[in-house]
Amino acid sequence: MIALAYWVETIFRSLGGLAAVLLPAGPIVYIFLFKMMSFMQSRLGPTEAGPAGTLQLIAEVGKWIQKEDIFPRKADRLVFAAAPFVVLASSFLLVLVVPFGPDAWFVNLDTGIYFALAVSSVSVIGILMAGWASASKYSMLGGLRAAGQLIAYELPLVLAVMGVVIQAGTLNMQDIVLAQAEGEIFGFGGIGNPFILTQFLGFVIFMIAMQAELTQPPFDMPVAESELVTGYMTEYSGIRFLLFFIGEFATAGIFGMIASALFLGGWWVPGLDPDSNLFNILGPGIMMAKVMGVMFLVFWFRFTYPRFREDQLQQLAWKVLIPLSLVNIVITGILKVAF
Amino acid sequence: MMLNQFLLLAAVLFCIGVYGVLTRRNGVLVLMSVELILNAVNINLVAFGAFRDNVQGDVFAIFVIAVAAAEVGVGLAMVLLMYRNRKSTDFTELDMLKG
Amino acid sequence: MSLLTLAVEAVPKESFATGDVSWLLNNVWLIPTLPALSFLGILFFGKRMPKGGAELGIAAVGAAFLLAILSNVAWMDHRDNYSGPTDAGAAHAEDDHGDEHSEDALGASVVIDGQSEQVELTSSFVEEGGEGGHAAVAVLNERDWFRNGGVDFKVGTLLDGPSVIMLFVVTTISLLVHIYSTDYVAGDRRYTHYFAFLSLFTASMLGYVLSSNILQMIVAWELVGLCSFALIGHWWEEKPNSDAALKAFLTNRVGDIGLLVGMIILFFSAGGTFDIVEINKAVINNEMNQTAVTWAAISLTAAVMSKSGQFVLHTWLPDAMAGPTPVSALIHAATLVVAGVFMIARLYPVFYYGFSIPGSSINGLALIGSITVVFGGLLAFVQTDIKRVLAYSTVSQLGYMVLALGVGAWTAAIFHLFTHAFFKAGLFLGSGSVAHSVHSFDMKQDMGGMRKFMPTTFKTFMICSIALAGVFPTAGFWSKDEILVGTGGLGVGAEKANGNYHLMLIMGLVGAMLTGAYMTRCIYLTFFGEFRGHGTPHESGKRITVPLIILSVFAAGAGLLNLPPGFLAGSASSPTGWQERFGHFVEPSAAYFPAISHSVPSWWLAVVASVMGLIGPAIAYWYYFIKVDNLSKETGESLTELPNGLVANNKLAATGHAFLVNKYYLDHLYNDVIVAAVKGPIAKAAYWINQNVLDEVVDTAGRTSVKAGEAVYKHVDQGLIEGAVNGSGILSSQSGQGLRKLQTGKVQQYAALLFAGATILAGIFIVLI
Amino acid sequence: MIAALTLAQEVLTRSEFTDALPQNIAFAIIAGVMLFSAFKMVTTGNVVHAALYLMIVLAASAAIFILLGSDFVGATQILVYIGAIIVLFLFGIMLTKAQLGDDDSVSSERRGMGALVGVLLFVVIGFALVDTYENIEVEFSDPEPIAFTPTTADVDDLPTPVIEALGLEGRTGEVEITQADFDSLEPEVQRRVPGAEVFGNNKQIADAIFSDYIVPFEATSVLLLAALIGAVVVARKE
Repeated sequence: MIALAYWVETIFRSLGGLAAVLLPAGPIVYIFLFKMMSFMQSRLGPTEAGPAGTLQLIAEVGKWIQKEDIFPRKADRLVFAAAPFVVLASSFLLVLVVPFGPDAWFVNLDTGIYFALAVSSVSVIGILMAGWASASKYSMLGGLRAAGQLIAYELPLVLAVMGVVIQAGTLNMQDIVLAQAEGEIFGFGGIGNPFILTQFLGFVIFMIAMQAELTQPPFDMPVAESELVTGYMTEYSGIRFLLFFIGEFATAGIFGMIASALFLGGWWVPGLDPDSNLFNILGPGIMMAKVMGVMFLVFWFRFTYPRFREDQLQQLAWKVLIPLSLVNIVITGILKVAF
Repeated sequence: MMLNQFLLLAAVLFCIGVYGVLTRRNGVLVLMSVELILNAVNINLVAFGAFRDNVQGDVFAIFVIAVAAAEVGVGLAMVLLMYRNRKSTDFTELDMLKG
Repeated sequence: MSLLTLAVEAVPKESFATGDVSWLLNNVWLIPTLPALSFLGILFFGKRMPKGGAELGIAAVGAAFLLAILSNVAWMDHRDNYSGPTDAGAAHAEDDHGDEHSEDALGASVVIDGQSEQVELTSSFVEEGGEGGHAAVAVLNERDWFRNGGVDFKVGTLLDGPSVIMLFVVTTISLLVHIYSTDYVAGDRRYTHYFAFLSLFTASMLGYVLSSNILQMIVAWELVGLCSFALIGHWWEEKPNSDAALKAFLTNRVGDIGLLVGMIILFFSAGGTFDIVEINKAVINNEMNQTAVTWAAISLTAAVMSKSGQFVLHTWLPDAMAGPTPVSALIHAATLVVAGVFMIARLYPVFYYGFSIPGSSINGLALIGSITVVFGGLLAFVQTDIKRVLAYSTVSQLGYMVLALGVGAWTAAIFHLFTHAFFKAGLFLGSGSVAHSVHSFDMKQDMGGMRKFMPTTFKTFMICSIALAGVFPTAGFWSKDEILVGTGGLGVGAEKANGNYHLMLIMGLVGAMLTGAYMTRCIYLTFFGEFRGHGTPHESGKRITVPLIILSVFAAGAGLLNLPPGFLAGSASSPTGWQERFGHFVEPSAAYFPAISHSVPSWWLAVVASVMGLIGPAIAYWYYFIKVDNLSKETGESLTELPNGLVANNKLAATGHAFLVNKYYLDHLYNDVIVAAVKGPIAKAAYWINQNVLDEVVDTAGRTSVKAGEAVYKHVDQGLIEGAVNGSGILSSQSGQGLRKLQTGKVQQYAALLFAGATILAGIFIVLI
Repeated sequence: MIAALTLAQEVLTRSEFTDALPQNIAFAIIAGVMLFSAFKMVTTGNVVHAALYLMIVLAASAAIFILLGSDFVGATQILVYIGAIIVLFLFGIMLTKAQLGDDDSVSSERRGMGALVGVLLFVVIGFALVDTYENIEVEFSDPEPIAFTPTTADVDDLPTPVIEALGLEGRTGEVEITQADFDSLEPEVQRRVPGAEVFGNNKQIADAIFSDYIVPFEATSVLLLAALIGAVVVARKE
């Protein structure tokens, strides 16, 4: 590695963080929200702007930016204005701990995944702020629903990760990836141990909880268009709505990164030495491919299932996912001690 | 870094918390001020832990955080009960003990 | 690897006897774990199983039973053939361990290696034991549970003679009770719940007998109590049942105070260890304060009295009959009530030296035991409920065990526990079989002549009763005889090894007489005469009779396991002979046990005991089978007693009878005297003091002040300038108003004053220092 | 102006500030934000604003924890306080009355008394602190001490950086790694050596909680359960 001055390195890492948050959001929206959804619903999707509608995204962004930034008259202006940034801040904090290669990380925190799970809950505050400050009943209801849902699914999310943490024996994301690269499945080390194989239950719970955390259908009660007119975002327009939108899909991308780092081996692919410098170059690309894979699953579910009722949604979290993840932890613990 | 800068920061925070507890009329706000006080204590614990180079401070800070969570849960439940019974969360109205 | 490697690892594992200790003996934790798992399984999935969870319970207990048998076999082999390295190192290793962990004041550097939990402490204690000189090796397996304040809390299994035999007894009885229950409580609305608790009961008792430290013992002890509470109150919708459950639970709590106090004394005086072996060694090596040991023994005796139903705290036991009969069998034969006896056996050195058992002629344990023998037996005569007869019989028999332990006949006590388990379980299950068919437990109203309807039950009940009465050569004869011999009261020379417990011998003999008599009465009322109930009783099904047959076989033959020396051919204590086989099998190593003395059996004592044991039945036979029976035939009714017998004619006898019927008025003592004393007189006394003393004081003060006021008015007020008086009045009024403002009732103002006061005090403190 | 700059320069060149300048700058920013928010929290007339200011205070103290090297406490602070307690507060406020705009009735008239007590308290505490802990430096030791037990390992299983640093290229079979070998490695590589164990903040806290403080830990969990039940009982509608 080339040794860089501390501040140069810091600037590079900061720019990298910005890129890691914002770059995946565009392809995710275009590929999945525009094209895949259209395909699944036997539509064409955008075709006019650019080849196969690739520039549609740019057009949309331009449209949102030039629209008027409206504040409702009775709104609490400061909180109303700050809310989208709080949501976005959560995404930026989340990406900090994700590793993209043996040396390509932003912050190599020892608390890694624990920190990520902690800051992921910050977005709840932003949503509650938005819901309250809009001075609208729909927004308020949406905000409260969102908060209730996020709290309920935070638990299975954390507990599902526990299995991985127990198996890897560390909270550090970089070490979790290395543990997968150097791991063995009951003595067979040919393909390492991507934790999706030994933690499949954890992976499934993580994916469901993640879907709910992202308020993607079928868990989109908080923004249910038909009932709440997009919930806490009702009163937002222009650039602030865009920020919420970016926040939503950027967070989706980052959760995809975390999922792939925890369960799919992160920047590493079986068969290559995890210490090779090659991964510093290839790592981000490999991550991106895995993120797209995870995102495909998320959006596949999004387009396939109808919305849950509020009580069904809470029941799924408290009565199914949490007990299951506890069982998963117990089994993992026993196996960890036994082997 | 000096130890005292953390301790004094915590002291200021503590005093602000005390001011809040003494002057706020709304029950929820009093609870929040109590959280300030607990947080000041946590800063002290962690600072002393760093100063003495061990993790005991961290451990007790974690216990304090857990206890604070319990305290808020029960406290808010009581405020909610008060609101339900008196349609108000004003602490100054709770003066049935006056002489 | 860790910064600080634990000392456990530093001790090479090879120095412990792991090599030729059988795998099973090192892993006996499996035996309690199986029923514990089945408890969870039944709890969560029982209702969805085809047989409501019973099959899971039976399977788990059955597997535990097989493992228990295998471990008994392994133990025999181990006991006779162990030749590995002897102990020594083990205890020291643990000591080092403790020292190594001496706390760093800042606590930063003590780091436990992640691997250390997997390090297994295995050690064996080998000492020369018994007369034969064979090695007696206890197998100890311990692991760290947690540590706090420099004290290690461990979990583990201590496997030696008494625990291995208890494994056999508990699993056998429990398995039979499980099978029996599938018929007995079939169709019950809490069928699944019943089997779940049966499993937990078994698991706790198995865990109890395997405990390697007293803390674990307490936990298991309380678990046993909890399960008994749940099972006695199984039909809690009826008030008496839930009352009985509460009574059992609360009476046991009384003893638990003693248990906790005793255990705490032991913990501290043994130098901060919970380990049973360590504590026993400390007592034996005279490392503990004698007074502390005595007090520990007294406190623990209180626990034994409540748990094992010894006299004055036995009252809950007959009430506990409210539970389903199989539960009673389990409680009385193998689990709850023997827990106390087992605790004495386990911590025997504490009692042995605490009560100075060797060489004295009376001590607390022996006295309580002997009183219980007689008084429990007497109570059995006046019961009409068949289960209550058996319950008081249990009380009496438990008295024998405590008596035996009290006079130093350790082996005899364990042997009696062993044999009693079988015949008492058989009797309870038999009574349940009868009751199942007549739907009542009342011998006088709903039974009689049952031998015609239930031949199998009758035969097994008879065999078990004979065993209980101690008739040669059934199990009860051998164990009871050994206890009586152990009192040493009539022996000479070497036979007096355990002191001169004359009184206990006499009480024991009286108890033997009573036992036969009340069982005769019970059998007559139940099985002879004419049927007095309703409907047509019929023999119970196979699931009930087969356990009865098995138990009666044990009841008849179990005594042969421990024939006294010189009875048949073969050398004493030889591993190949029959004599003292049981004692050889169960007696623990001398390393943590006092040397158990064996009294030489005397032939004529056996004869005296047998005669005594037959006099009682003979009188009862004459009364019931001849007098009552004849009268019944004359009158044509099925009588249960002579209409103008002793009780009706003799005032003294009537008084005695009433005394017995009212259970020595103990319940009255507890409910009416103690509770009422608190309720009535003490409250009245307090009221009187309040009225007469306090009021008087206040009144006097008031009158005095009135007088003083008058005087002041006369002499001062009139003499002073009115303006000054008015001024002072206004002043005090205003100061009162001013002070009143402090009492705003506003919490925050109080808080402000609190903070301000604390701050000022802290400021003064800082300035001064 | 010049005097102010001179003063600033003088303050900034004092050794206790220059020793850890970035940390001190960070501390100043965090402390400033924290105290401002705390002050606003106890004075604002809007309950929701107060909760949000409290969130900023708590986030700032999480930053202080991380500054002090206690990552784990910082993350716990965020997870519990911001993720749960603040959300609970906001829920509580919004369920009772979530007024928009200021509400003057949230503070009582006795502000002078409160301020007096607060200032008095600060004077006493501050005096005691300055008196006792003057000029005491917080020194940070290695945050992640690495323990090592000499082992043998198969070269094929060793990570590449270890092989390179120990010069084992081309070797096969078992090699012995000694303490001297270990000491010659960079910390980044040391943690990858078989037989090495990193004792980071997390591990130390975990060890402390689950050995020396297991009883307080269990007591805390019982307390949480009791609080959970208590809260449900108190707040439940009949």
